[in-house]
Amino acid sequence: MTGSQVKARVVSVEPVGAYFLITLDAPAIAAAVEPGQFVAVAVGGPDTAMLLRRSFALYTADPSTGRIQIVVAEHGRGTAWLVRVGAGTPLDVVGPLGRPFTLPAEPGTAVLVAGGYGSAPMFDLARRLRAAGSAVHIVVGAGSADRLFGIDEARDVADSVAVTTDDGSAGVRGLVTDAVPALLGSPGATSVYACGPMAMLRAVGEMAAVYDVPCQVAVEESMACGIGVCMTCVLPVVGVDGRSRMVRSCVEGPVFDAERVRWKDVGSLPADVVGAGAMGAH
Amino acid sequence: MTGSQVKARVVSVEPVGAYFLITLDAPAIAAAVEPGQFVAVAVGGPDTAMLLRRSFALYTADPSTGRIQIVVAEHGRGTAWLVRVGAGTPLDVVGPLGRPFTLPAEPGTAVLVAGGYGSAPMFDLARRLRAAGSAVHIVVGAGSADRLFGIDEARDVADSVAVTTDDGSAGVRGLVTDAVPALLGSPGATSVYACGPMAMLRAVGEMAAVYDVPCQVAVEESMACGIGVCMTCVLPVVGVDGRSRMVRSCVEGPVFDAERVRWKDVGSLPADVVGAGAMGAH
Amino acid sequence: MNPVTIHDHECGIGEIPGTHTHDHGEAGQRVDLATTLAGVTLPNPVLTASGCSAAGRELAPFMDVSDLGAVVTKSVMLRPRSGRATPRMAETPSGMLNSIGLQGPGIDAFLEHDLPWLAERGARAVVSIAGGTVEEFAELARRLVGVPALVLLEVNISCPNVASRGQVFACDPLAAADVVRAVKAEANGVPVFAKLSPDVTDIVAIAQSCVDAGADGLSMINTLLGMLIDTETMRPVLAGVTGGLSGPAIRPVAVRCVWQVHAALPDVPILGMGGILTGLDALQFLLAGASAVSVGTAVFHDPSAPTRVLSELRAELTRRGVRRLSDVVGAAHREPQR
Amino acid sequence: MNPVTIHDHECGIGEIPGTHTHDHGEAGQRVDLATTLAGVTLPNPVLTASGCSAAGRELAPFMDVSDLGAVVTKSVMLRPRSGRATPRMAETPSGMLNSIGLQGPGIDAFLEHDLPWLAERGARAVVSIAGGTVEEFAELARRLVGVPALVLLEVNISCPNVASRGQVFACDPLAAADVVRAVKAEANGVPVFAKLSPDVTDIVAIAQSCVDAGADGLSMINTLLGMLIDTETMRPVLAGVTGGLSGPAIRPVAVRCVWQVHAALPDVPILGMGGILTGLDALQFLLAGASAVSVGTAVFHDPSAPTRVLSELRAELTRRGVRRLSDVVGAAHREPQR
Ligand SMILES: Cc1cc2nc3c(=O)[nH]c(=O)nc-3n(C[C@H](O)[C@H](O)[C@H](O)COP(=O)(O)OP(=O)(O)OC[C@H]3O[C@@H](n4cnc5c(N)ncnc54)[C@H](O)[C@@H]3O)c2cc1C
Ligand SMILES: Cc1cc2nc3c(=O)[nH]c(=O)nc-3n(C[C@H](O)[C@H](O)[C@H](O)COP(=O)(O)OP(=O)(O)OC[C@H]3O[C@@H](n4cnc5c(N)ncnc54)[C@H](O)[C@@H]3O)c2cc1C
Ligand SMILES: Cc1cc2nc3c(=O)[nH]c(=O)nc-3n(C[C@H](O)[C@H](O)[C@H](O)COP(=O)(O)O)c2cc1C
Ligand SMILES: Cc1cc2nc3c(=O)[nH]c(=O)nc-3n(C[C@H](O)[C@H](O)[C@H](O)COP(=O)(O)O)c2cc1C
Ligand code: FES
Ligand code: FES
Repeated sequence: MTGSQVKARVVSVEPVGAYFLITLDAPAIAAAVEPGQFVAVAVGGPDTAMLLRRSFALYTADPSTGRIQIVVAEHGRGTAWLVRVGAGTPLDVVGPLGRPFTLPAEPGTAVLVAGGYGSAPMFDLARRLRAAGSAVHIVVGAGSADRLFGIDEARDVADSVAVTTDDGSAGVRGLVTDAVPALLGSPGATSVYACGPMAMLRAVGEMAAVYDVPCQVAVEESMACGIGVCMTCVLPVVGVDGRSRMVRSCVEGPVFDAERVRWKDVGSLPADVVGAGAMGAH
Repeated sequence: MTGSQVKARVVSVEPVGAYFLITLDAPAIAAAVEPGQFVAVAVGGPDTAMLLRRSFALYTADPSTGRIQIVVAEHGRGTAWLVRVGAGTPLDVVGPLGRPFTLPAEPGTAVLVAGGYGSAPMFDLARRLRAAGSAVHIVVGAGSADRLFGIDEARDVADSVAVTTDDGSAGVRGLVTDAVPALLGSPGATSVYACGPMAMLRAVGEMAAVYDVPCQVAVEESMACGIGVCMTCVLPVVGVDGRSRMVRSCVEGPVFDAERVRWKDVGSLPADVVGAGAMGAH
Repeated sequence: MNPVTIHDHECGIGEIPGTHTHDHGEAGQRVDLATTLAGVTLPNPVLTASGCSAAGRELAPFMDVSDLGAVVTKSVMLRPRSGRATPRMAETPSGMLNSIGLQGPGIDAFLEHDLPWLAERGARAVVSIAGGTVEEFAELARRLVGVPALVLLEVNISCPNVASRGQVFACDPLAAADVVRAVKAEANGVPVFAKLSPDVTDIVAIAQSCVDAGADGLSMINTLLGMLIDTETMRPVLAGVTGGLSGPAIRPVAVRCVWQVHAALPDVPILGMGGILTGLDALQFLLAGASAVSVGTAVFHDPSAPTRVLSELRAELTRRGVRRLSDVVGAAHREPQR
Repeated sequence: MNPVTIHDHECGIGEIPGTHTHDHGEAGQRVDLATTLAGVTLPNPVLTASGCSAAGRELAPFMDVSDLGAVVTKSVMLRPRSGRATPRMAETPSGMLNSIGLQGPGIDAFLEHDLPWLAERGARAVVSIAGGTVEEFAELARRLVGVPALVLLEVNISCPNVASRGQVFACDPLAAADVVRAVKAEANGVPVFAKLSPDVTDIVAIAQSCVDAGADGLSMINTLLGMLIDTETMRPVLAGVTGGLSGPAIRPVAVRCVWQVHAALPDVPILGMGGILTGLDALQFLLAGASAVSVGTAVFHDPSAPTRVLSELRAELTRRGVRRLSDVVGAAHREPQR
């Protein structure tokens, strides 16, 4: 599950709408990626005050060229550095990390829901689903048109593509989740995959539950290590034994079955989580 | 004395032997430089872990183009960053700082002694001395030929140039100080100026004292602020009243009369320094 | 849920109206930055830090020091002091160590040369005093009360106590209280702030002890004791062996100290410091409970840091629609309104 | 005279033969890195740090953990523990804050799943134990003694003492001694190291107290208490409000603690840690008096940090012509030979 650590040369950094598409030379990583996995990138260069790696979902990974691509939104200091890094710079990258999306045992109809840069892992997933015989419907939403990533590619890899924006600057005005129930209901979706903000994942998961369709979500929790040693990236997840645990999203996720995530308890400590009782004492 | 703080665009960084010649666009600084003054440069870029500025003697300052130049030896982390900075990068530079060399009241014969990148401030000084009617003899020494800076230019601005290297790879094999006594003695030097390592400054100062020639030296103490507020850059200097004080080399130097510096006490706290008695108590 | 609300920015889903405070408020009215420290009103809450701006004069090329809340002068002692041998400083990750040893001209020269310069410019001076004995502190207070420019006394109790085998006053609640009491007895109404060291097991206990002894407020934090070893010479880098660690590296410790003391003593004004580089850093201290802040080591990185921090703070508060500085002081202790 | 000898490099004037140690020694013979901690000989002095490498298994893709001096496992408690709510971490300048709350599977699962994995690989385990009462610590020691892989017990006394209204054991010499004594009584010859907190007025006093109670050695330092306030939400970032500060930011404090304790108790072995990122950082701790080091937060920055630090350390010692590791341990306390 845990990947290798490489010095990946930056091939290019290209603005794509509000995002930056970063292409890296990383054969060891490109060789073994499955959709939903991510990389952890050291930022800031030598003598930086930024100690922690930043995580990014893998958008593409091509074993033949040895290249990988990530889609980066400039957010804080680390991404500000990353989107300005010059071609040729060696980046310290660890990956591929995390549990990927799993394909259904039987072909069927898959609905892929993505918010903002959350579409990054969806294209490869769509291709694999189609290769395995599933029909694929993609819903992509964002705040505005410049925050939609890969609409054209979505059309290539999916049977249908629905687009929403909050401000109506592209596709239908509204939330990405507005477009989901229709897809779940009528043609009879057999699986749902979602990547995007937590609130969206939760909403999609709840919809899928209503229609009784299995739903996998890729969550995005703050991660200090990305490799499972620090315990910072946890969220409460129900195990197969029915008991809830604080589970590491970097190694046991980032992909979870939506129905197992205790959405409303994320960011709190439910009393029935295994070991919560031991917290009271000290 | 204390200069201005500017965002100086990097015009170019060129390797020159073992050094790097860095040219900056800094009109506010270029307007007012005197030889021996320095600049303090913030290093490491945004989110760097390096908090303190690095100091560099001004090599050239051209009020007409608004450009200044410094000669940088790669030493530790800060200079490693600086010599790799891309053209166009805005550097935060404070300067000109410090007390410059003072020209003699009367024209005479000046001997300029430089070690390594210590030659940087000497060319402008030589020009000004000659413009004021003095004869100028330059002695430049370094460990090896690649650490001699500006020999050709020295020939342009001086009446004579002597070159030494430790390894004999250029000029005479030996220490720069080997070449000094001859110049002090026979033609009757009337002033000595030196810039380079502390051991060299001390040796030159002692030779000048033997020949009773006034000698100014530009010292290089570790500086946290460069503007006189932190008290880190001090050395024991005898004042006009004959009493020694721990004196800030950033604002009261870096140029000092050699005879006033208590060379053998640099790095210690002589008991007769003003206020040393108060240290014992706590 | 997450520490940062990136999700809201990325695709607008689940966005809660009004959470994007940083996009609004540009048109907000000007925030009133005036702050009060134990009855002393300062035009704004950004001060220099003792020992990091000398007595203000060297900052003149970079700012008008009267624009600052006040200038906190380098701790002055009775007699002139040479300070320690060099090296006196070393850079560390996001910080620095110093071991100056309180070099200074002594109170006479300070009164003759330094304070008048500040007074002439209409600047406010917080004078930091340091002594090796309780009596020295008292004597310094006596000499200072009534001089122009002085608005507040900061008592640097983070210096070694001669009577107590060099243990630092600030590390002992009783010794700290003795100094505060003695200074307070001489202060004649000038507010007295005790400057605390973070190198203690229980900073709240020291704070309480100083307040009980009459301190009108608390400055915190002084530097942390640290050291660096030169791996080439295999010896300590600093001539003084250990030194004080300052700069952004210590900011989380400083914010925690302010938070703890404000939680325990909410009515005691705090001058907060430790690693402030930006207006947002200053805001952290205010939110934790400081009524004003000192900008120290940042001056070495950027000589115009104090005024830059001030204008950044003004902009940030304006963006948030804050009207009065006092509205944010200690606000992180309160449950959010929304 | 200067903290750095750049002059010598720049023009070779005044160069003293033999001072350029860093240019020689490339051809030096291989340094013997073996180190002894209270009778336990480790093949080299580079260990992981408790809580920063789980129980070693996750490092397998990046190194062979048996190459390390030892793996220090995350502090284990008697019962499974959920840890705190998120956010549990925040980045700070050259450091980070964490407030995990000792999440872990409890001693049963640890003995069943974690230690055997290390034992199978021939790795040495330093097991860190934590409890809320003295009896819990003793019980953990009882459970651990004699299990394969275990070479040393590290007692994490930086956790809150249930009996003492949450005050941390490590901040009270008596409570710290009680824990050490109880663990020692069960340890049956396994060396016991007490892990100290830097958040105390006098770390030497705590160290002395632990040694008097039977500690065979000391691990230092644990994290410093810090906090961060989110200037957008105006609330503490961490769900636990305060957290532990680690990383290079705290290195000068850690080196100082090791230095002070080694100066006072030169015969007590020290496992040093706090902000080690490179081999030279590790060397600083050895020179200050540590016989071995733990690499903690650096693993988050670079998962191969422990083995990288080890090879960098080997190279640096070789370059200096050092034959045996013990030659540099505490060397910064001795006047240089030359
Ligand atoms: C599994 C995973 C996949 C991700 N995929 C992508 C992607 O494909 N494209 C993309 O643009 N971003 C992605 N992110 C989010 C990305 O990691 C953050 O935007 C980035 O860490 C922010 O760093 P910063 O230095 O700019 O922000 P700062 O706010 O300065 O970061 C400070 C600290 O907070 C953490 N942090 C801040 N925001 C987030 C966040 N949203 N999620 C997790 N940690 C955060 C940082 O990692 C850092 O440790 C992903 C995150 C995770 C966990
Ligand atoms: C007045 C003055 C003029 C100088 N002129 C020049 C010049 O023209 N060309 C040039 O190459 N160098 C010059 N130096 C030296 C230059 O400042 C140092 O080489 C540089 O600071 C080293 O920084 P670093 O980050 O590479 O080294 P590091 O060792 O990583 O620096 C760590 C800290 O030590 C300080 N430091 C290290 N070496 C020196 C040193 N030799 N002098 C002062 N501080 C030091 C740094 O400023 C920094 O604060 C001058 C120094 C002074 C004080
Ligand atoms: C070089 C230097 C000298 C200092 N001198 C004093 C002093 O004389 N008196 C004092 O109370 N604090 C002194 N301090 C501590 C600062 O005032 C401040 O409390 C500390 O540095 C933390 O703030 P900062 O991180 O913003 O610098 C000094 C700090 C530095 C770096
Ligand atoms: C995320 C995290 C978890 C930690 N957990 C523990 C722990 O369980 N037990 C312990 O003794 N120390 C724990 N520590 C402290 C480290 O072992 C170490 O003492 C400290 O972080 C300083 O070293 P560093 O700067 O190399 O990380 C933890 C540190 C971090 C960052
Ligand atoms: S990020 Fe460290 S355990 Fe998941
Ligand atoms: S460098 Fe700060 S006073 Fe000279």
